[in-house]
Amino acid sequence: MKLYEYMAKEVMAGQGIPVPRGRVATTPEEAAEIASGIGEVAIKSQILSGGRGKAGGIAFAATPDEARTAAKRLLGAEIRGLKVERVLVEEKLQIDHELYVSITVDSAARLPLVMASMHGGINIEEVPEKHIIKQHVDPVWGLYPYEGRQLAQRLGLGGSVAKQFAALVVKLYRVFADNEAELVEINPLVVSEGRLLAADGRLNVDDEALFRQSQLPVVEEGSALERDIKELGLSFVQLDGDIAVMANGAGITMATLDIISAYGGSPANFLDAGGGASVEPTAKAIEVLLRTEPSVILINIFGGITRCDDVATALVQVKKTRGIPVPVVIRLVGTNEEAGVRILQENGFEAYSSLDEAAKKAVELSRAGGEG
Amino acid sequence: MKLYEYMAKEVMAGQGIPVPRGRVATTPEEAAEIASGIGEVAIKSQILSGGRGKAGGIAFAATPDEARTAAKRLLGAEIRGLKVERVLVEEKLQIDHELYVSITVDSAARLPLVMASMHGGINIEEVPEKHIIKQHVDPVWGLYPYEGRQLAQRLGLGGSVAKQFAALVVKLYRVFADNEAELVEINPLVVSEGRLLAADGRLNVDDEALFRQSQLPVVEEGSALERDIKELGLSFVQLDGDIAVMANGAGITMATLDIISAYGGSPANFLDAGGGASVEPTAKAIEVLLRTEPSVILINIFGGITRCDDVATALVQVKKTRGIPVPVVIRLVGTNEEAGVRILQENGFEAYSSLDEAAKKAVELSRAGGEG
Amino acid sequence: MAILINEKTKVLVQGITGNQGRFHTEQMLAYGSRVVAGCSPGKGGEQVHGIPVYNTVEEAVSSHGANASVLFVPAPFAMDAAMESMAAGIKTVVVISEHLPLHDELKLMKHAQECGATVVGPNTFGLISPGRCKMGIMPNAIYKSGPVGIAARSGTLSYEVADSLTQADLGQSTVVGLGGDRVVGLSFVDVIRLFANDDHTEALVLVGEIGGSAEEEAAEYLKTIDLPTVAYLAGKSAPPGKRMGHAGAIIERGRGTFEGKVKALSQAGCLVAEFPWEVPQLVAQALKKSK
Amino acid sequence: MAILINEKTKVLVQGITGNQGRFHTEQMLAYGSRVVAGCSPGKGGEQVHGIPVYNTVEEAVSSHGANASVLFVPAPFAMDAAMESMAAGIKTVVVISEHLPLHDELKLMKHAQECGATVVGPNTFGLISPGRCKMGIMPNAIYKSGPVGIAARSGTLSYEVADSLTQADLGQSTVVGLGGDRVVGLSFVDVIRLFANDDHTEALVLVGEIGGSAEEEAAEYLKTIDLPTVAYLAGKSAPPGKRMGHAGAIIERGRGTFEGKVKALSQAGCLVAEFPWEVPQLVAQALKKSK
Repeated sequence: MKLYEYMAKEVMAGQGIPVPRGRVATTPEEAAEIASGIGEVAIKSQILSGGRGKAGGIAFAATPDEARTAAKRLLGAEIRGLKVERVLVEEKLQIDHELYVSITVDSAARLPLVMASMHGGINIEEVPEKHIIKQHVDPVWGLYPYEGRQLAQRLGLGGSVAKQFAALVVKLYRVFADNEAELVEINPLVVSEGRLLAADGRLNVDDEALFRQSQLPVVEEGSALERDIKELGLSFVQLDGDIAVMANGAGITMATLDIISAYGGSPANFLDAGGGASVEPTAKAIEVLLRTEPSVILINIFGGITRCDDVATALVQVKKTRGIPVPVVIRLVGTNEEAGVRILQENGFEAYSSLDEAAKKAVELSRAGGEG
Repeated sequence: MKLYEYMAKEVMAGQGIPVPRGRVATTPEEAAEIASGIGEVAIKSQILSGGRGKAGGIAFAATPDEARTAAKRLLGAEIRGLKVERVLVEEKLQIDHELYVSITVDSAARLPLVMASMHGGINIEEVPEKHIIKQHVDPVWGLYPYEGRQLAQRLGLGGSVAKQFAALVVKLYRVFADNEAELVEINPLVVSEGRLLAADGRLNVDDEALFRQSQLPVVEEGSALERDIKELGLSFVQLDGDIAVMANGAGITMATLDIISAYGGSPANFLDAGGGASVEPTAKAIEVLLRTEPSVILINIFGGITRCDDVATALVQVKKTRGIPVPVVIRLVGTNEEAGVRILQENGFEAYSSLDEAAKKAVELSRAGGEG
Repeated sequence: MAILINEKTKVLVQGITGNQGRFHTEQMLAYGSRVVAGCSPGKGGEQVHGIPVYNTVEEAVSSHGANASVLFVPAPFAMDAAMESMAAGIKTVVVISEHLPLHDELKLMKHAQECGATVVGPNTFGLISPGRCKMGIMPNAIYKSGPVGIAARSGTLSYEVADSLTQADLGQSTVVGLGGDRVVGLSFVDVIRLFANDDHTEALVLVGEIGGSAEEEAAEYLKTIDLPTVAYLAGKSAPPGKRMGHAGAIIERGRGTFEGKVKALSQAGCLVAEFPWEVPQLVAQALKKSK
Repeated sequence: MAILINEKTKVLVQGITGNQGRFHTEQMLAYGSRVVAGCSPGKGGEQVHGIPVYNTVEEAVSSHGANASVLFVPAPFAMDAAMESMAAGIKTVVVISEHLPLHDELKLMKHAQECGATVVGPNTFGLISPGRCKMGIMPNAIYKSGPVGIAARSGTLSYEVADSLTQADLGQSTVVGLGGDRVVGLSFVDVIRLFANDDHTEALVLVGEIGGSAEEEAAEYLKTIDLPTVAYLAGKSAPPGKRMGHAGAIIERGRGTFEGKVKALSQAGCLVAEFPWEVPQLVAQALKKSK
């Protein structure tokens, strides 16, 4: 779960990390009022995407009137394809230097990783490797103040800013650990008149830990369809094409999409029905496919724990109860394959045993559908 | 810092440990009111001492009226030498079984230690060793649920009580770790109609950690004199005798008391003036000695970092500014010994170099003072 | 002719009394795995398919000498269960459970390292040394003993590949599921190292996917050894920034792309299949070439 | 002719720019200790008595090969400083600082164990190998090189004992201050083991006190070795339940009493002095007997 900038900064401030003075606003009036208490302000669109500045999502205002006007322009606008519902109104900082600091998980080392750079303000991917300081952290001991001081030293910081940086990175690690984050990032981390402040903030929380991170605000992402389906416990991603795809397992589902694409087709979604699903959940998954309004449905089942007869039964059930208005191509092999194929045939479905052929057929049907 | 039972239980309950329903009362009326909301109650004197039951510090009441009467009797009374200022009024439990559980620090192993026994309700020292289950805990990893289950298993618990115990001991470890305790103890831990509850609770917090345990209530212990002196940053314990003692270092101070006792004297206090104290702190420490109204003062200085001339100067300063109405015996050796001895002699003090002789002299003077 | 587990492995099933635990215990027994005990707190004394159940792993180990554990324990309790098995001295811990919190996984791997234990998973289909021992949820019917080692990030896709190899009479030494999460106990490199030291493994199949850098690291390592390797990678058509089922399968800020992985593996001399059904012929080709 | 530190020890002073750090650095230099560097975050580049100061221990170690560290760091920061020195590879860490939180001490000792480092203290006067190296706050004048090892729980009392030994011409191999806290890095047993393996230590003096069980454990261990030992214990007249200055010096629920300790040590063949000034004659007696 990704938090909005203003939420991330709130969590950081709660841990003692300095952030610019400011507040979130949902109306131009509110923005003007906040600005009147601050002076010169930045007005920042709250969307779950980077690159807001370049896309015109950040404005500056010297007076409350200007703040009102800028907020009016931003609120409701679409920035990078996302609708702006809130703006963060905060003091405009004098920026003397921009640093970068983040903590994420290094899968290869299986350890938390602190990255810091004297070159902040741009995407870290654009900073040359030699300008990035990296430091693994022991996930049980956490990050100690001396490690913060070492990082400051390695960055080449001195004096009060070094001290502030060392203290800040210790606090940032606490934000990372306490909220079970996948990523915390401050970019830019600015030096403003001798003070170090988080001018921007990202906090992405591990979805699997949300059940015990109830102190966090809830942010919903994805399309309405994706969110609905998430509630069913299915793993679903909406795509742009017209061939609805369901398979049992993340890897095979991805592979199925790849094969469709290789044959010139275009998948409508990623839907992993999971391994070992019984009739009811499978039927629900098929109903989900229909909601994407595809021209064809491709179901790819390699039955291991999943039983082919269960999948066939589910498909027949959906057909009988609500009807399936588009052609269905189903590849069905493995456990109870014979029973499954029989059920399909008895109900007017054709079953494939070759994934290759099934995929080709689905692409062919989608072209026909597109033309018809 | 020791917390009162009701405070300890509050902290435990905050961590999810079940405790009996109840509240603390400072007046008989309050006690009656609390009882009226509960039914049959226990009324427990809140003092920082064990053995309250045997000393008559716990009463039972079936009605609010009885609760009022019992609270009236207990409030203001002295139990085990301590004045009762509050009583805890809580539901009287049906006790089916009494267990014991505590977490403390094992100095020898340098690890937290969980102790548990099926024989609770009495002082753990009276429980035979073979009936006590012990388990060290890794201070960095903490206590894991499986370790709680192992403890339950080793205690011979089964069914729901085993489950409750395993969960409880994990929570108790969190109380221990989060509050930086020296000791947490539940005795008895009772089984009441299938439920496990903390019928009593102790929580002693490490004094050195109080600066960062600001969520805890503040409990003051010791005599008014001890508390005053604690604020001066001195290590002081009031004793029953008449020879006031000051030395520089905990070990040598204890040894000085021992030597006085061996020669038949009786020390008035333990006062460690610390190593390396300069004139002002030493003068303050000497003034503290006068507050115990002793018949003699014995000062024992082995000057290492502590400079003998500083101690002599401090003594002379106290004599001049406020007067010292009792004889002072001072043993002074080590750094700047000559200068110190000269200052003493110039101001009418006799300096000893032998601790043996100084202690004998102090005891002799105390006898003379006692007789005079 | 196998890595990590074999006919001598004495298997403990943690979470044996749950639905998944019961079902897969039956399947593992049917396959011939030596399942010696189960563990389910509070269910000690029961039996599942004739296998005795204990409250603690400690007891299961001391009573039956279990030396490997497979976990069917719900995510919030899985880390604790894995810690318990390692504390009891078990050195091979297969965590089938999915949805483990990331920070639990980090601590778990740290503990495994301290204990000198191997964690397979989490979020894995397990591992199987065909004809010898199965610890996992893969179908019993599709494997056959032979010279091909398989390491896979995803389950069903590896079944597809294993089945096609078996159909082509290319048996497997061991098939290892690394797990689909960001942090897993075994990397491709770890598994390749084990296969490289196994006298009976003559060729290797890597079933990878987008996200992370496990394939790139594998490619680096493959350059240093002499083991014919074929790879199939899923996720070529996946959009960046979207999590494709597996927590590990996400292309972040230009890292972990399909193209990058294919390039790295190809440069290391690895044959990369475009379709899963091409794997057997590439394995045969690689085996021939190396002889 | 010494344990733990000697003339080759390269000493780092952590917290060198504070009052205590400055004063004792001067004293240690005057004694002849090889103080090579100091560390004080934010003070890097300064000098104290001619000794260069660094921001991090890492730099001090890489620039000067410091291999032992002595800490004069305020309690809230002391654990971090000790962790830093161990992370930088220092294996002997002397924590003079007092008032460390107990739970910090527990974690610190765990870390020391993981690093294979020896922590002396916290709340210790340090240690000295007379004529070779001093890392601590004890007076320079009272020691003399010789065959008697001293391990003490309290500072000034050990000065009293060391001074009386020196007066009696009984020099010391090393004098170790264990520290007055409940949890310290070295126990009597640890130090006795070191002395027992030191060819030049011929007799041992333990300066103990009430509280804890360190003396009782020492007694058990003394039974297994052959080293003449004399003990003096403070706290005979202390009331139970009161903390006598040291956090460790408290008689709790009948444990850690003076009588129990005297009994255990006497049964182990240790001579127990009633007064501190009796120690030299008992040492002489023990040495004579053992020859």
